[in-house]
Amino acid sequence: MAAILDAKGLNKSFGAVTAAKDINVAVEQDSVVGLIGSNGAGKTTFINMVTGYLKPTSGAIHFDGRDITSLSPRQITQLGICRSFQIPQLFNTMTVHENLLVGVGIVAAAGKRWSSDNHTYADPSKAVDAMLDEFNLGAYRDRTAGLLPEGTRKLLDIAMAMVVRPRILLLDEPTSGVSADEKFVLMDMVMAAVKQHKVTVLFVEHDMDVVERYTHRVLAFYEGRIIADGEPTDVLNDVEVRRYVIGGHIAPAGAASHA
Amino acid sequence: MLTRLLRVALTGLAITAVSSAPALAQQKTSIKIGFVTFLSGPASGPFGVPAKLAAEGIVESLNAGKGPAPYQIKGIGGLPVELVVIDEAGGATKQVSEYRTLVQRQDVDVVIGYIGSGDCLAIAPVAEELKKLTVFFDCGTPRIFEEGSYKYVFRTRPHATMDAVAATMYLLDNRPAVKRVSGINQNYAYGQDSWNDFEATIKAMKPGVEIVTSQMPKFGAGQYGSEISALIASNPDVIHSSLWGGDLEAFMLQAQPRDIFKKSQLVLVAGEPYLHRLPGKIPDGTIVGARGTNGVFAPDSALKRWLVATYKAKSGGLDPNYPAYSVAQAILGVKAAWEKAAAKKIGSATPMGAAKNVKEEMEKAYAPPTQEEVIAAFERNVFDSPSGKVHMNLGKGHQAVMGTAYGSTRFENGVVKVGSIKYYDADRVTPPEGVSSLDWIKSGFKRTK
Amino acid sequence: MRIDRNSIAVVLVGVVLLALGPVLPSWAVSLLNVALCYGTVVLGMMLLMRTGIVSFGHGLYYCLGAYAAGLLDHFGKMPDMLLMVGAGAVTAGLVAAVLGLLLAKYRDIFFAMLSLAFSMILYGLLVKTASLGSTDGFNVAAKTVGGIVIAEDSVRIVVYSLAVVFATLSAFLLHQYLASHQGRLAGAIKDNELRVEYMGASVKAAVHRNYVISAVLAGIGGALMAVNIGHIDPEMTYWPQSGEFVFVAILSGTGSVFAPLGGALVFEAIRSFAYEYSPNTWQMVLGITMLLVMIFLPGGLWSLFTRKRGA
Amino acid sequence: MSQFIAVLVDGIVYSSWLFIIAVGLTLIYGVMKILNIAHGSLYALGAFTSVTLCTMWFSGGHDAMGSYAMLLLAAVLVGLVAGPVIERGLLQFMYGKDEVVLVLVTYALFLILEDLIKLVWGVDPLFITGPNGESPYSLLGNFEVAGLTYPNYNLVLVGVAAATGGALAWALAKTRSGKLLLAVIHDREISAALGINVGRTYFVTFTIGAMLAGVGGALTAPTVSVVTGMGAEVIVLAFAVVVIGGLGSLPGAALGALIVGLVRAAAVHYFPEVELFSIYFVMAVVLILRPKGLFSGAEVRKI
Repeated sequence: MAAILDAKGLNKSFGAVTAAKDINVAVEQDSVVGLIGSNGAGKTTFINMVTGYLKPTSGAIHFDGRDITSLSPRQITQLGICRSFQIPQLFNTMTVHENLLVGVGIVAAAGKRWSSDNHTYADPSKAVDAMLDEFNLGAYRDRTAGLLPEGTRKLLDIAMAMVVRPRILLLDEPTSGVSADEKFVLMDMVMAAVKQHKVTVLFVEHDMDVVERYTHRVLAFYEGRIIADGEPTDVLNDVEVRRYVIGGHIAPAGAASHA
Repeated sequence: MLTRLLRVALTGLAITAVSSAPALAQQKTSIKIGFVTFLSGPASGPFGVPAKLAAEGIVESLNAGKGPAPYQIKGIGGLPVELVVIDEAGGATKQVSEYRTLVQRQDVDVVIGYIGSGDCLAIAPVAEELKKLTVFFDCGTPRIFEEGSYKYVFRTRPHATMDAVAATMYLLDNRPAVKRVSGINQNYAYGQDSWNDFEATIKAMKPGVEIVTSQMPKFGAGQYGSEISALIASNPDVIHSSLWGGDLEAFMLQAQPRDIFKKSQLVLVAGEPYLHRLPGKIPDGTIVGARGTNGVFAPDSALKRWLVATYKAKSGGLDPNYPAYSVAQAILGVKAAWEKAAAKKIGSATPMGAAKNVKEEMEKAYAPPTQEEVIAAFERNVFDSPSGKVHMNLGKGHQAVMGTAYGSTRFENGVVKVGSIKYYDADRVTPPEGVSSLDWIKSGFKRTK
Repeated sequence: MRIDRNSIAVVLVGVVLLALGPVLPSWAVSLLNVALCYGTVVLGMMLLMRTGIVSFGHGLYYCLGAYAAGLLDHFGKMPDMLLMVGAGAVTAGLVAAVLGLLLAKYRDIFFAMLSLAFSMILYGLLVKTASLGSTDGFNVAAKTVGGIVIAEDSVRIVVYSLAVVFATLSAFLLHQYLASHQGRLAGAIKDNELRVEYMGASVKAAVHRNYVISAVLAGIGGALMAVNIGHIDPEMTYWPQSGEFVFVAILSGTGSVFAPLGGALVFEAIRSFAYEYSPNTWQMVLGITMLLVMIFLPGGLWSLFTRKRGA
Repeated sequence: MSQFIAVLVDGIVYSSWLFIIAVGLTLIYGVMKILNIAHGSLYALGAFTSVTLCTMWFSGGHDAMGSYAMLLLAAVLVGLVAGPVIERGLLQFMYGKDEVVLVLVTYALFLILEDLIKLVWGVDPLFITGPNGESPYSLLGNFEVAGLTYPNYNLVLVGVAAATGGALAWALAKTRSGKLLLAVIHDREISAALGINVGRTYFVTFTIGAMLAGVGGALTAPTVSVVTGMGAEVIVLAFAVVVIGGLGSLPGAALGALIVGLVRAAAVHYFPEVELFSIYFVMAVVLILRPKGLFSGAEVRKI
């Protein structure tokens, strides 16, 4: 099976600091990939490069066979790669319903100009309500996004990425700031939605229980490099990974999100 | 609760604002004059407020019946005059709205006002539309009656073309050898017109003069260091300037220490109101004008003495300068027309005994004249003002014509005096009816079409 | 097209205003007329503010609209009111389409300042143009509407009625736009531009589009004002005029398309009465009013009418 | 050649004047993020106060040289009275609001102050003159360059501008309170978290800013006729200067003033026709090429 996402030889440096060093990753369609590593290891840099927020210093990224290295976040989103954020990026003065309606509207207004997939929303408002049900956000439908509890904000942030119908979804620490007992509820919901819409997922996660439970494959980052890549059980038991990643600083469950 | 109160109040305000009707017309017991002049902004000090003080003083004096001959009748036609004063600041758009308010909400009988030429241009057609007698007392642009023809609009001061024409005549009389001419004028319509008129006139009267520089600083700029350097560097024989107000004073304060006037003759076409304010700062021999025979140029008369006394009492001892003379001219112009109309009515009333309804006829004859009658009397009227006789000769009888005068300054005993005054008849300095100012200048000042 | 409560209300207000025209005292009609022209410009300011940007140079389009209308009369000898308003809208829209290419990248105070610079350049150009009367400007009069000659005694009512039609039509269309997918992006951009891009929409294109729309509204307002006042001058693009538009927009609030129209009326009423009853201190009256609104009603006057819903 | 020298001299004198007015504006913006339109009113207040104090000084029959002290006193008075009153009485309730709202707050303040000045001083243009026509403008004599005479007072302007700029730069770089101020300029929230009293910093900054506006007005007073509305004319010019230089940047204000001053002087000497909009043209060009002005740090948003 051909890789849907193929990153080759990615390097990224900020002056003297190297944030990514010779990253080579090929992700297959419908897989769920976990990204682990301590803070500053290069996970978010990787996501930022794939989604166009940062341009790699060298290397290339292909999506579905197409070179997307130099495209803007908007163009990449339109092709079908979408993301969530460590700090939820919401429309804080709008209601939850309106937050999603913006996305539905963008897709509806774009019509067929977007990706090969032809998503249209016949009834935008109903489509949003369906989405709210899917993510169990119905109760918050008319609440102002800026006033939501953190866990709900995380969920809405992910829903906003899903609403534009991506083929690849990148989640940056989806469970940070979410209490321990809610983590699995949240991830179950996300994974169900992902499965239903046949979306390939990459997510950054510090909680190894979450990683182990949901991923097919794990990439371990350390100082900008990928030091291990494989089945979750293999990677999590890797000596280097245990020393540099899991033994290192890993956010305990329930800790607040960190930059 | 508070919110609701506010909301109710606001809605109420909006409704009253839109629906309260002006008081019902009653028996005429006074004449209400809407008076529009600058109360704020740069023109308020030199023109606006002196004009307001003059208007108030004149109205008080007239209401008390203290006007000299031929204006002894109390108020206007025996009715006391009431002033409604409005600020002219804010631009033509706002002034048109305010004018409508004056006429429609305040229900004034006459509007006297407007210093800014743009305001006058904008108001004239509205006056025509609202059919309200409107007298411009100070604005100078010749465009008003050159571009339009109005029934309800009068201007009791001559337009600005004569400033430049008479200035050139005076200059050439005194310094026939001028070759290098320069100017510093504000970059707005009046400054540009004033310079263009002067440039055209001097080129027409003395072919071969060279324009060495024309500086056009922004209105209200305040800092003229660079302009003064540029003027000095161009080594002119003459510096023409229509600067006024704070700009003129700033220019003089900055120019005077820089020895610029030792070589160059300064001509201030609108310099008269500042002479008393700038003792020692105006070089001797500066040519000054007052946009007509106003202020120091006004010939002595009972009317002039009356205006001086009235204005001094109102302003705390200052002599009136040309805005005050302009106001006097406007108010007296209206008074003269009104009383002439009233007299005509009484004069032409059916002789007693000949009419069936003597009482009604008499009442009609002695009722205040209608606006139409006042306008008929105003057109082509000739009346006395503190500056001399005013002829409403141009603009089909709506535009005043007067002579003008220029003189040279002399600093004596701490005051600036004006001597060597020369008077110029209206005919020599004003284009005839139907000819635009610039065309007239370029035609070589022809008297007929 | 969405027919909701507010759309119907806009139409109703328009009808009521039209009906009031012949009934109200003439000064009230003038006041309303000025407020409607002004309000149309402020509708555009509202759209910009909803997008999260503020222009300190919108007088540029107000003035361009007025001069486009004026030149049709002055040089084109086509004093048709519909043509004039159309010319104002098109001229403003075209210039905004070009300048918007540059401005769409700017935000905050920099957007405000660059737009201010553009408006002041137009001011300088007009002041230098003696053939257009320099600072004195020139007079404008509309003589026909759609080719039909206006009878002399009905000019005011026709001008007023057309102002009502254009202002309410603008409000109606803007309301439709704001409720559309494209229009909803305005608020999204104000809240979070990054997310808008990550949802696949171009922030720059949306800002540019909204800027052009607001310029067209300002152009319409300027043309209407030119016909209403009968005179135009470069003061219309001088910075205090642009400042006043921001002032009225803040006074009004951005909650609804009614806010700018109502706010403009309140502003005009306050200003007019302040001129009349406090000729020496009308600026102070305006300044204090504005401070009070900003302190006690940060959402503008419109928040008086919506507060209950939020509670 | 002599004309070129004249452009330089005129330009530098004008730049100095602009810098004195603009530096307070940029300081207040840098620290408080308020683009203070009322800066123009404070400038006017400085000028009017100077006229009053100098007139009192002259009418008291004192030595004319003392009028310079009166100018200084006027600036200090404006700073110490108007600054605190405005900051404590109004602005402190507005912090945290949107930048544009803050601009409008100062615009409202500007309208109020314009009328207040009118109520206190009237609408007549005023200028400083002693019983025998002495003025601080001409007391110091003249100098000559390239055949042009300039009053030495112009050198005072250049000197004060250089001293003000130098003193501020030194204070920011070397003194403790200057460094604290820089911290607040850099990041208000972190500074507050580190225990810097941001409120007090604002208070002091606004007072100094107001004083600088007062200095501008006081130094201008002897050269012009002090007239209502003078603040409005100056404020947009000062905006152009600080925007060209980069809002909140001290060297930016200096460079902006220099550019505007020289461009204007060149326009007056060589192309008087375009003087009216030369400044806005430069402003537009600079903003197009450098969207945040000449001196501005790049901001990176972390996600």
